[in-house]
Amino acid sequence: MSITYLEAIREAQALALRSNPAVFLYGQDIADFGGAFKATKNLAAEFPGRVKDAPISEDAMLGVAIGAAIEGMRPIVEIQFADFSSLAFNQIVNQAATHFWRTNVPCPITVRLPSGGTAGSGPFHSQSMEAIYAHYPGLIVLTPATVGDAYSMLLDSIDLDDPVIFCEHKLLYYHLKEPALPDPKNCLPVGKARITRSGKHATIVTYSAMLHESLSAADELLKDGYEIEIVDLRSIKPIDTDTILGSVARTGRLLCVGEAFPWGGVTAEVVARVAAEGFHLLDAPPQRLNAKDTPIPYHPNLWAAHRPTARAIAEVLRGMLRF
Amino acid sequence: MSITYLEAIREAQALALRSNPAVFLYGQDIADFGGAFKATKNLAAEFPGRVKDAPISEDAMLGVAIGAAIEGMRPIVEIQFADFSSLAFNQIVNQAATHFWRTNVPCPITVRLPSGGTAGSGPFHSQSMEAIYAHYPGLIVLTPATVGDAYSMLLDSIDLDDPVIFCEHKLLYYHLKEPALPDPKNCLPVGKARITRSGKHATIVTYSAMLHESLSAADELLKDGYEIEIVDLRSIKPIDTDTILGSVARTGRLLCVGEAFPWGGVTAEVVARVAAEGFHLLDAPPQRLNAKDTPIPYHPNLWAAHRPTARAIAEVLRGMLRF
Amino acid sequence: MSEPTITTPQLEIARATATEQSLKDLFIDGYRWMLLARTLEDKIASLYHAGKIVGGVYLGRGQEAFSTALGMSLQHGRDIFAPLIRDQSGRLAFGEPLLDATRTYLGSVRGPMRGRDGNIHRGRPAEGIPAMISHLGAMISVVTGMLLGRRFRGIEGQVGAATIGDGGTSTGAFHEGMNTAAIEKLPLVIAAANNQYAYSTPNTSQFACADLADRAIGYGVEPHRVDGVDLYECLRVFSLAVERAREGHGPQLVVGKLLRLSGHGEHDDGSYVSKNLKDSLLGRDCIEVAQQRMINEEWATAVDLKAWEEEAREKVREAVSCAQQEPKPDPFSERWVNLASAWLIEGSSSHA
Amino acid sequence: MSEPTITTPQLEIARATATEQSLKDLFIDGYRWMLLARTLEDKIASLYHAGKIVGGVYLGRGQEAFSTALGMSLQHGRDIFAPLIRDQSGRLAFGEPLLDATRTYLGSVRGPMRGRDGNIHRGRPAEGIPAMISHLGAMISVVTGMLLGRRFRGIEGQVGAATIGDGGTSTGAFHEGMNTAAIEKLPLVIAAANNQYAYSTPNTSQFACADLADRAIGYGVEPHRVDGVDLYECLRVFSLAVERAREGHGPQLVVGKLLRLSGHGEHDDGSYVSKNLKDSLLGRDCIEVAQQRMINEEWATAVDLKAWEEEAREKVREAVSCAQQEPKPDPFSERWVNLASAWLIEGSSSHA
Ligand SMILES: Cc1ncc(C[n+]2csc(CCOP(=O)(O)OP(=O)(O)O)c2C)c(N)n1
Ligand SMILES: Cc1ncc(C[n+]2csc(CCOP(=O)(O)OP(=O)(O)O)c2C)c(N)n1
Ligand SMILES: [Mg+2]
Ligand SMILES: [Mg+2]
Repeated sequence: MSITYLEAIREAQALALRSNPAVFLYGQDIADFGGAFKATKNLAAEFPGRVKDAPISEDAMLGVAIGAAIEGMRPIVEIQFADFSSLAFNQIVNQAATHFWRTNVPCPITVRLPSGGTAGSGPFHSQSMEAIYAHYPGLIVLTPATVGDAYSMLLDSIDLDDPVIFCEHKLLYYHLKEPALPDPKNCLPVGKARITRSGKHATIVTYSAMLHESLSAADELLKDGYEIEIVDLRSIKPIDTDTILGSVARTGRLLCVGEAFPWGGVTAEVVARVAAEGFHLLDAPPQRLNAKDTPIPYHPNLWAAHRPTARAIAEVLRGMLRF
Repeated sequence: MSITYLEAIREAQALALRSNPAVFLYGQDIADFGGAFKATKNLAAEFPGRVKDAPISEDAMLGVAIGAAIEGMRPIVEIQFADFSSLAFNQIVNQAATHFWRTNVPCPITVRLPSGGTAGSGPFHSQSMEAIYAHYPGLIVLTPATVGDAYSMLLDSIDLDDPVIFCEHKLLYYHLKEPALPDPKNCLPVGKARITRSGKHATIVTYSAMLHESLSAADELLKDGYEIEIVDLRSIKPIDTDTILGSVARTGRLLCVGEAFPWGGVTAEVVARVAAEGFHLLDAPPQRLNAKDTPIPYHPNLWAAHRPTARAIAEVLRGMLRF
Repeated sequence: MSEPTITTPQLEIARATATEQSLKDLFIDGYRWMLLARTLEDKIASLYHAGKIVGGVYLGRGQEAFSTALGMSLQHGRDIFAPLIRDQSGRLAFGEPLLDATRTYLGSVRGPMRGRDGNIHRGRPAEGIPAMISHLGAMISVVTGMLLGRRFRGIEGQVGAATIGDGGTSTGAFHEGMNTAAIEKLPLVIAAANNQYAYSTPNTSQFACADLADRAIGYGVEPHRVDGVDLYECLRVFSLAVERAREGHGPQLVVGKLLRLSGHGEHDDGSYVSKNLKDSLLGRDCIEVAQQRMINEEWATAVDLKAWEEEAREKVREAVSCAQQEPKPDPFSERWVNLASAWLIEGSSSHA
Repeated sequence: MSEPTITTPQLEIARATATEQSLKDLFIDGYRWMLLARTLEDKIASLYHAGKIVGGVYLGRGQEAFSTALGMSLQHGRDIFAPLIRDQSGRLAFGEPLLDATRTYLGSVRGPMRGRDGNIHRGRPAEGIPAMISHLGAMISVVTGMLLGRRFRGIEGQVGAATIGDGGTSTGAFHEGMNTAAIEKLPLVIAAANNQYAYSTPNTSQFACADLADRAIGYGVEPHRVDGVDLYECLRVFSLAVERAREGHGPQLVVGKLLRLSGHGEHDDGSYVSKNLKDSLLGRDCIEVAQQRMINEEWATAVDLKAWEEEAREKVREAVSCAQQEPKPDPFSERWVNLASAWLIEGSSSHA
């Protein structure tokens, strides 16, 4: 018995539908078809009328979700690919994100964004938009990297009274497996990072699919005798600065790894925080590793060179450890 | 005789229309009416047919500009307020930004974004979106803080073969004045920062309206005997890291000030770069000052507390200099 | 503060059973809402020009009949009314307290937006008045979602109305919102006030169809056309449209033709508005048209009109002076809390 | 590689002066483009299932008549053709080299997108074929802008066509783009292929109007309706629409009714497509319908048909084998340059 990251997402939605009558799902092709990635497979049959197909109208999809949330519902919106959320951008950052601040009426929506690169998907089906949304006040932005987190954090998202941007990584959907789902009661709460691997020579702060590249890189460095500590952010807004600083205090070295474009983004925010708040903890310059500053290439040869990989991470780490 | 920041923008557009038949202007209410801020006043009469009113269709406005650019034109689009560019977001980041990379055909558009806060304007007429656009590969993002820069950098934008996001600050439109316009030939090129004020005790890196708050703060600190160096970024994508590092090398202290929301953004990018590339130059933790992490408030009492001010900058500086 | 008495709509007007009496009452109530809105907005305008208003001022002059009729056709506490910038009179007719307006215009912290957002953005979503964002068209799908939410909760027979201008119909949000409501066959009424201009931009630069109501058929939506200057016609058409929506016939698009009788905002003199239009039937002042009808029909005397004017002035005076005496927002007592899940707000001050 | 001979459109077909001869020639050319596209796509599909294709595969099966007729009604080197994912045959008929397709599908660095973007996104904007982005609806305003750009440059009489699906009509971009083109009265032809589904979503969840062509009137756009399975009808209607656009009558909306004869992509078996629709007139295969007409009209013999099939197979074989032998993109020789102003690319490696 084992369960994938994608199945965890499906199970979380099933549980939410089962336990909370205010929950409904809205998205393109999610009803009978079960969604482009099958994240809602069979749910329309199990919960008739509560899993709704939407027209190709991302702006209206979000407006509808926001309106329903104002009326006390808890919609989960699936955007077919994160990249298409560019068309729902206005409703997300200007309507959903400001609603509670402006009116005191909460806007509990969960926006599922199938995110990140996969081979052959190209510039418009590969984007990681977490930093875009995290810039705006009023949104919570989650980036689960494990099967258990995909499950418990999606359940948390649905329970939260604020709009949550839930960035799922498509590369993890099918191949990432765990023996069973965790009991949500035993899971870390939203807003807490996890020390996935402890070490003493350097800290990698990362999230989503890059956690797994980082773990491989750490394996690699262990052969050279270096123990790398790895912090999985889990939530990028809010960021758990305390856990990061605690780790850097132990290791004195920080590499922040993200899959998004290099200008701005999570790695800049994390490095800037550590530089400002943990300057004295650092024994070497904090470093960043991001994707290259071009659109995400379609051909796998180019794509593999565009994103950070275990090998690239290991190389930067070696450079830092020589410092 | 004196000329305002807004007039400089108008004059740059007039000169471009005069000297390059490929230039045209497109935006809401910009023709006979001359634009919500009068940045195109009289231009429709002087250049008949080349200053066009657009319907309230920001997505199509950008699509039209991109199409015309593909055909060899050099459109300048005025978005009535930067905040409404959320509706043109997809065309900007996915169509314009990727076009040259994908097809080898350049996309020379200039998108003018009247940006930043003014008293009483509230959450939807006050935003600073530069960091959002800078995150995406393929865009150039400019943030002029002076009358001369507004003029020469807008002329540069129109000449560049790439899409430029031109962030004008509304607070500077009417009150910022210089005796005359510079000769563009004598101006700093795009991509270069300017040391607006030299000093030796700390460096402030800033841009746009915050340059002026920073200058006032520096005046304030001079009374205490501190000489603050101020770097005006001018261009936030690309960022002139060399000039920043050169300044930090002289002062050993960095404060980065921006008006945008605190998560991510220019201040994170600058601090992260300096921490990574100029760690050894720093005598104290690099600091950031941004707006508060809420939507921009409408009431002037709240607004004045939401954005960084000279007083707040001076306070942070004093803290840093005590270090 | 006493408001005009009838605040719930009287749908009878559109029915064969309508009596002269109820019709007259309804019309008079409508007129008094229009008058109250006009009086308020005249006052706000003069306060604006005296530098006493926080933020911009955008008025509904000339659009009171259209907006009022919509507000009166809906039931406060039951239906949804999503106003835009020209809907002061619709807000009042629907049931928004007059003080909500003066408090936000004058910057009282007791206004519904507490100084965080301003004037025309004010709303009370929990009471069926969503708080508009500036981005035109964006409220249509929100009202659609509110109606869908109610349907999920088993509530039927409640109508949601969203207003839009001629310019706003060019937004993608208008298209997506109306289409989605039509697919779901929701009781949405879209009130499109074609006041001939979007800011300075005339219809000819905004669309190329003969009549905006021609859009309806392409969405499977029922079209209605009305003389937006005539309160009587507006009441008739809106009560019909609301009734059609309530009875399950899906979205209704009501297009009113009229003219904005001021600048886009009080900073704008509207000098670009064509003289031909001003002199045309569209350029009539709906308040005067309503007065004329009441006089002609002998529903009111010149003395009544004077009394109602005095009454409106008095209410406005009261609401303005109340708001003026109230405290302004204070950045130190403001909590700066932007999440309902307050424990997730980052406490660290060094990056804020 | 020799392609079928006639690549420029013959507008005469819509005119009273059309002779049986030209009509026959045109039809046969159209058929051969359809056949070439179908043959190519069958090959690409089998390569996909053999794991030989880089990225996804989305086919135009069942839509060749509609797409081809549009491509043939336009003039390569003069007009603009903005295809979407089901327009392989329109691309060929318009004049896109067959090798552009095989090179992108097979990952050759010599394809027009050089490995940077894939398959259906390929284009040659400088030759009148914009390179689509995935976001549906987004190309309509781009083609509008290209036409506006040409008008600015004094070029008239050139037409731009953009294709869209039934699902794509729900996007705000479709609305804003068509409306803008109508305001500017530009020679834009929008070819909407209503293949009854958007991915798995049927028309009933996409719109509530009776016919998508009913949208046209609300934009001041001329509507055309056509049986999208019938090449003859498609040629007639598209040549008329293109001619109307070319002659200054503004945007044209051509809605074709047809059925997608495969899954949404080759990863999808399309099992949700209703059997009723498959068995209806919409479910006919346009290739067979065209063959039948040629046989009936005695425009071609069974021998001709066989020869054309062999010819198409040979061309596809050639183009596939050529592309297969070409080098793949190499990350080390790739310049990773995303700006035309290359000197503005940040050189610093530490943050990249
Ligand atoms: C999407 C968007 N773009 C631009 C604006 C700026 N703007 C505010 S009101 C207005 C004109 C609106 O015209 P119309 O919809 O006809 O309404 P009216 O003001 O005439 O009532 C514009 C362009 C906006 N609010 N939203
Ligand atoms: C704005 C946007 N949202 C979602 C998608 C994902 N998507 C790709 S194709 C497709 C279905 C398109 O249906 P239709 O427009 O009818 O074209 P067809 O595939 O039937 O030719 C969807 C939803 C997209 N490409 N763009
Ligand atoms: Mg208007
Ligand atoms: Mg379709």
